[in-house]
Amino acid sequence: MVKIKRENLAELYKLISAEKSLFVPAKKAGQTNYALYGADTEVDLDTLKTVKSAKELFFPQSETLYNVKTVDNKYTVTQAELQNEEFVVFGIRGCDLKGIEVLDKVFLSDPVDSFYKARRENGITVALSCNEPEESCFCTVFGVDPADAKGDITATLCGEYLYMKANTEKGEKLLSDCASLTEAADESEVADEKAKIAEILKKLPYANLSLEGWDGTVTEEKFNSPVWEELYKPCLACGTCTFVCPTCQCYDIKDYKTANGIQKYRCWDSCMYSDFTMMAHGNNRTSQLQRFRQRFMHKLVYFPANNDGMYSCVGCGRCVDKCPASANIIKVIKAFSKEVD
Amino acid sequence: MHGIGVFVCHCGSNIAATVDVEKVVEMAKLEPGVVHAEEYQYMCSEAGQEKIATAIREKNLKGIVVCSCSPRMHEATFRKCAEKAGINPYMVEIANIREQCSWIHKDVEEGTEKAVILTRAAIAKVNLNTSLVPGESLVTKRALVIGGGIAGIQTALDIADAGYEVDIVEKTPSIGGKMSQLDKTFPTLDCSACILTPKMVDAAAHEKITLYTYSEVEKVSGFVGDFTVEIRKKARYVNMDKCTGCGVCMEKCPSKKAPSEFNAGLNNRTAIYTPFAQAIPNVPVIDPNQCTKLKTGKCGVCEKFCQAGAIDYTQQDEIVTQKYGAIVVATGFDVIKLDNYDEYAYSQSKDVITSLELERIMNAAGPTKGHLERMSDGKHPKNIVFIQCVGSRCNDSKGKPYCSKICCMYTAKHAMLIRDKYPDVNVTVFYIDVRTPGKNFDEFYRRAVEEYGVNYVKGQVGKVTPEPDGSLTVHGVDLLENKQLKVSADMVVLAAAIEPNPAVRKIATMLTASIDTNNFLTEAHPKLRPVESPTAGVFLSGVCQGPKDIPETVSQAGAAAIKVVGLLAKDKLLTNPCTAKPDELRCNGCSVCANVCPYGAISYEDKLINDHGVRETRRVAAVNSALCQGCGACTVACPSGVMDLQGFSNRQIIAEVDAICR
Amino acid sequence: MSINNEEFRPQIVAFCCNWCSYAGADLAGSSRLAYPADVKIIRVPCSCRVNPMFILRAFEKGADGVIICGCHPGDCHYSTGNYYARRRMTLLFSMLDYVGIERGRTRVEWVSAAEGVKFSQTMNEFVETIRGLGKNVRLGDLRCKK
Amino acid sequence: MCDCNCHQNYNLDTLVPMVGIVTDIRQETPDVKTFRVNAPEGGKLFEHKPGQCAMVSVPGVGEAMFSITSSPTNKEYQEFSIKKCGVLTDYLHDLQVGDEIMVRGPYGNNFPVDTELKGKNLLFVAGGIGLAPLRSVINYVLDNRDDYGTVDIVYGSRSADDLVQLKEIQEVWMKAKDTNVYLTIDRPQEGWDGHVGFVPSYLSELELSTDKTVLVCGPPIMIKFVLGALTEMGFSKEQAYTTLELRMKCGVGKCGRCNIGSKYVCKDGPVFRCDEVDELPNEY
Amino acid sequence: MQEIISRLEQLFAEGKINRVLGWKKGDLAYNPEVSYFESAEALKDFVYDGFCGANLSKYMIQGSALEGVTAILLKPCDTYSFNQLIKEHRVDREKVYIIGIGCKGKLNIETIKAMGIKGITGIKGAEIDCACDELTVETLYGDKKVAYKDAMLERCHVCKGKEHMIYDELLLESADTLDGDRFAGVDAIEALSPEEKFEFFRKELSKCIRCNACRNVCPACSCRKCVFDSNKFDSEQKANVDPFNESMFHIIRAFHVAGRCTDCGECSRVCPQGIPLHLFNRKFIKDINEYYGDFIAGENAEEKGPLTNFTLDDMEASERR
Repeated sequence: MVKIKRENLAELYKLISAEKSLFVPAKKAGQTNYALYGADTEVDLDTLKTVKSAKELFFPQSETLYNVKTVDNKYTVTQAELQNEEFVVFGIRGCDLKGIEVLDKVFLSDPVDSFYKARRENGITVALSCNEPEESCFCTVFGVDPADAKGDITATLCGEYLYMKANTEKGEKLLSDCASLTEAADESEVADEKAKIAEILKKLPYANLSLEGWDGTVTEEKFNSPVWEELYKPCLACGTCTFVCPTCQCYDIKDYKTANGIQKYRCWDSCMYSDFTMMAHGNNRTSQLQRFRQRFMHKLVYFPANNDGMYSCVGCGRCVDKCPASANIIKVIKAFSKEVD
Repeated sequence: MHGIGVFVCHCGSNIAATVDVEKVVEMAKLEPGVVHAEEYQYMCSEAGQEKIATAIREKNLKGIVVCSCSPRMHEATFRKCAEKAGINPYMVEIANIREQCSWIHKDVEEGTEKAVILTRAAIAKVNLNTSLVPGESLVTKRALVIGGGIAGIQTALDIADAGYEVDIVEKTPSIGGKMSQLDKTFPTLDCSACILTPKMVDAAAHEKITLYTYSEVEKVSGFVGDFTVEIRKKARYVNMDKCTGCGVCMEKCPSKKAPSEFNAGLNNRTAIYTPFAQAIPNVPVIDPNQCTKLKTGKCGVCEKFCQAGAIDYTQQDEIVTQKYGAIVVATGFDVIKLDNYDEYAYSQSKDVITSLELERIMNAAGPTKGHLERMSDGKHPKNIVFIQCVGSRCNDSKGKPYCSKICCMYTAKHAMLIRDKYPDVNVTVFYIDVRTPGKNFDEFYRRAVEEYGVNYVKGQVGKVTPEPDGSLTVHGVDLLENKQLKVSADMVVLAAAIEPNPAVRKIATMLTASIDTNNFLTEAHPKLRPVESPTAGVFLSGVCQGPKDIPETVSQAGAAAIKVVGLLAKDKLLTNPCTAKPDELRCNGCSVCANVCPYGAISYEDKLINDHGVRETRRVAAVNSALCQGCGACTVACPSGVMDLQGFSNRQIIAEVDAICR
Repeated sequence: MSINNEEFRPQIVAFCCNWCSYAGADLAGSSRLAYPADVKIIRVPCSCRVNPMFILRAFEKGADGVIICGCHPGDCHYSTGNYYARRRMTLLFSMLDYVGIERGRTRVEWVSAAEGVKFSQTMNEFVETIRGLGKNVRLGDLRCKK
Repeated sequence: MCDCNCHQNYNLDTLVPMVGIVTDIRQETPDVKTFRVNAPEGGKLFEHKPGQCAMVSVPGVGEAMFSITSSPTNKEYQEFSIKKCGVLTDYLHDLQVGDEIMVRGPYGNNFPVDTELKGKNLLFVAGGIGLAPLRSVINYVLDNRDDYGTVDIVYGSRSADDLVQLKEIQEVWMKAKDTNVYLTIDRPQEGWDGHVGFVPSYLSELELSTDKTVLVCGPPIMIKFVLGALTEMGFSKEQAYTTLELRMKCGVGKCGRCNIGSKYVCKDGPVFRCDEVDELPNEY
Repeated sequence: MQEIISRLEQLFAEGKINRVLGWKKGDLAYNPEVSYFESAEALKDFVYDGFCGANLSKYMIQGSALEGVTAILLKPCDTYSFNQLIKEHRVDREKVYIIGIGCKGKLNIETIKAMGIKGITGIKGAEIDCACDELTVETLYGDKKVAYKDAMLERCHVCKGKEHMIYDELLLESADTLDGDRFAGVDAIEALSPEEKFEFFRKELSKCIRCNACRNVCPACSCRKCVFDSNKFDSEQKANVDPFNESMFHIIRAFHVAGRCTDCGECSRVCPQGIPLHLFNRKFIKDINEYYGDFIAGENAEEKGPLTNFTLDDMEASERR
């Protein structure tokens, strides 16, 4: 374990960004999102949750898949280049890290998504502990320890220092590259901070949220429940929850007409959108109730069914913060536990 | 769409001189969907059209692009050609590579590049064309002629003689127009009234003609074959059925201060009046601005004297609504206001007059009973100066840029008549050019100069100054002698420019007929469709379209009439299929489209909609395609793009934009 | 810079109403009144057919200037179309100014069927303005040039 | 995990298509055409199994999933029977021989021709364009005739003009060993002397023995009634296979569109045993 | 609040209404959700406090399809939207019973959080019956005091007034909250150079994630299918792939609601990235007022909107400021 003075972090960013692309939580026009580090980046480690999760660094909101040139009615297809250089994601929180685990299940399962895989292989994550968890956080429910997030490097802010510990070879390598700026430290130096965080976690309003009754085997019971009828009503059918969610991975593949042909790109899509499943001859989810249900059933039932019980929710609480209609996964889980009572 | 044919026209050298047509063909072939491209000398020729038809049949083309002149020129030609060859006529697009390319660019490379892009845009559009089928609409077998001058009368007579009902709307109390004010006509010098009045009588007597005098068109709606027009019959205050036309009322009327319109304001008329003795109908009107009874409630002299009891002070304007299949505009002209021509002292001296005023002075029914007199003192003038092109052929904003066309000839006529009747009078004419293209025109002018000794001076007049002795000094130049001239005159006659009757603006707006910068109505094609307005069902007759003399007016009137007759002879018309069409599946029923529709073509209905398996009754827009004229206002008002315009669809225009900006 | 500007060939889209301005453009053509080939005309039935989407699309795809031509107010073939167009374009263009698009890149001009001269003059002027402004970099989609 | 072989002969991502050449077009019915597709260098674009699908696209027009109608035993080309019903299919119908399209796949699972179906008596039930996926299996079975028991094919459509692959049915299938073909059309039609009536009722009339494994494909409403008829006849749900069709985009079970319950139709389907279908939430 | 509940219970009892469209208590101090209350009993979860900012008007599009009469609670500013929806035939006036409720300014949790307040476990002072002008925010990290005014939504600082434009009955008093200039933000941008304007909007719009919350919450954006979801203009787009998409979406969205937007401020309220979207709508409102005379969308349900209207002597585009 090494440490670096907080005031020297700028030096660290410079050092890393000189070699690799460095993504940091950056404040722009009042909001914090991940951004490529540059000279005028306002790094923001205080904001707990970036608006968009770190998902976008591995599965960008839009990315080109391939280009087709059309000349004289003949096509030439060129696949977009895969990520082939290492990059660093600095300040990723435990929940987002868990989100990436969820995405791995999707994109790294057969057939492997090479675009995602290339990013995963080249991405180095520096995970940052959450010193001040917020009321909407419930990551502990999904087994995340926000005080000790296992990225390639685990970082903890404590007092005047940022402590870093490598968990992987990639992490080791990065730390050794930065050795000129760091000094040795002992694990015990962060113990108090971790204990403090653990105490706060216990006090969070959602700390005791129970997932009892949710697993891959309850499709029929949950699917047919009348509870949805009530729950979906406020939903505006926007995609906020989906787009801020670290695990939502639905996408659309679209054409863009360029001067010489077509650029095929994929972009995030939302199962909350009314045209998500629309096709020429019908739509298998015609009501918002169905679409709302699909999102939560997928996260809490279908996904665990296919992935050894792993939920497709990490308890980051972004939907709690951001849903314009205040409908969120907590309300869904609670509504069902109420029904059980 | 797959299966597009491209046909590039050389238009002789009109296109081929600045556009490398072979290159255009070659580039077109590379475009997606294009399976055939060729070029030819004249695509619009029989042989060119045959090439198109052959390719359509042999290559099984679904749509074609013709790269040629403006679609305003030959779109219809190529549509017909396509239809004959078996594809829908609306699967044709024109790339305008002549008017908008070869004719304005000199550089071949530049011209070719642009032609290629324009072709590409047309291909992109035709890609999204769909077959359209015109609807049918019935034709109301009745025509409206707006304006009761010689143009209107002749048009009405010709239409009526062909057996169709015609209404003439004339805003003054009598038909007859400007021609009725004229004394003699050139170049034959026959009496204007003698040849006009029989036509006026014929019109009044014709069983197929209805006259609405002292009336104005208030509102026009509908479209070719089915116009609905509201006509305001202004209150005459004289019952037309009762009036015998005896004229006692006019003799007795104590209010005699209104300037006589007929006599060009040279003398006065009574408040109750007919414009002139031969007026048709011979029923007077009461001028409400002059009548003491109507203004103050006192007087009532005319009512007292009217034996027939025809006077009715309570009469109100009346709105008549009538349906027409065709409308002819024959609103004629006015002499321009001379406010801008102070240098000629028109407003300062009563002896500076316009030619139309001279016309009244020379006329036996005029203010001077036909005697040539100065309006200031009634003296017989010895020296008369005519000044030509007052306000015509003017480059500045004072006057009109065009030639008024009739002035040279009527001035020659006036000069000749004066010299003939009063050989003691010296006549001098200042002119820029003397324009005499017309049958017997030049001979006429030469007689004026050679036989009648009219003094023609080529040159302009800078100023006319009234002298204390009542005479006028004309300061001019003689360009041939290259010297300044000062001519003393007793009377100066200005050949003032003519302009379209100011009322035409309002009428054109109502008819949605277009107007040029000088307020002359625009013809559908300056050469090939000179009597039709671009608005279907609206025709042009007389000076409202451009300056012309009486014989030209009469022949144009006949031409307009035959166009009307040709239209009215049809029982049904095909309507423009490029109309708005809503996508019911996505319509919100918000009414925003109906709010902007100028034709009231959009209505709403509650309809059972099957939206991808969900059935519900929704309020959706419906377009009456017979009423829709295809302007597209609704398509932009509709935020969700549900309303689209067939033939100019959103995606078609977007495709054109894409192709151009590629 | 000036050399660059001379080489710069702007892309200009002109939407012309069928009844007045398109005819005006034809008249400019038949009168051989030249204007730069950078101007490409799209025929629409009426200026009120021009959807803001079309204008933004043109900019998206790389147009440097967009001009809308219609009948003079009062002369619309459909009587009221250009009045609606006038309001729409005034507001849209005002919004484009507001988000920082150079004001000169958009224009509305009323050109009658008889105004071939005006058409050609307008286009010459407009192209000149756009050449002065240079390439449109603020409102284009970078993907288009690929 | 998916046992498909997407792009095994191809080193790009599974989402990136290959260019295919249309080498033959047959007009089957007024609105169905069968397209033969080859790789530009000749031969097949990829190997597939009966029942699998592929994404066919035209750049800038659209992309959609179609079942591969030719049998894997055909070593020269692949075929797609495509009904005209939208922008993409309209465009495809305008294509001419020699034109290019783009194809990616194959995707999804397949009828278990080498496992469960082996040695069984087979009953194929198809309606309209629904014959397309079954044709692949039928020809596979006929080409490996000895591996399977009897073959019965019940095929119906709206009218005689809407029967696809009629030539092959008459010239190959009807003449094949131990194979019975039953054709029917919905309404009587001049010149048609065969059976008239809907497929489910015809099926009931045929009184076939229940020792068969059934493969059903057609419009959802037909499938529903066929399954009803089969149950009445004494078949169990486990004996029947069908294919589901939903909006698919990626084809690899990731984009989320065709997700029903814990299944992704594009990856875990399109072939399902009918009892599996029953277990899915009612959203297909 | 009890006053509202009692009245609603009464309406249920009288059989005048079949359900209530209102707000239900959230599970945190600040997240009440929109809810239909189908019976008087269900009203036990009803809440109306400073965080009930949501404009319920748009929910009545769906509500109009339900059986019977729905009582809807509308704040003064919401009634403009409702009128506009009536004008556009999107809601059925017959099926709704409008209770105009008073408002003393609505709170924005994002504003509170932006003050650096984290871990909020409770908020006191947001109740509608509370006359206090200060909020007590209880957090995991200690209590914080915030002036009520400082926590208000932007739109409340430029409040349109206490009058309801349409209602069947009124309940509760409203407070004056207007203390800002509605067009100050627009003026400030207009004063910038084109480069600065561009920079400003680039920065703000680059945050947009195209979640469509602004569109879906907007009572004027009631299209069945938005142009950005349809192929009508070949403009279907789901993500801001290019900076152009961001501008395009927001310009067109604002244009489509120009003359119809009541400036209810919901777009800015719901934006997860805090983009001041009202600046687009207000620009159009300001221009419309300036160029075509003052117009307030939703003031009544009859007047023609400025973009479906004209005068013969409207100014030319070239005369714009």
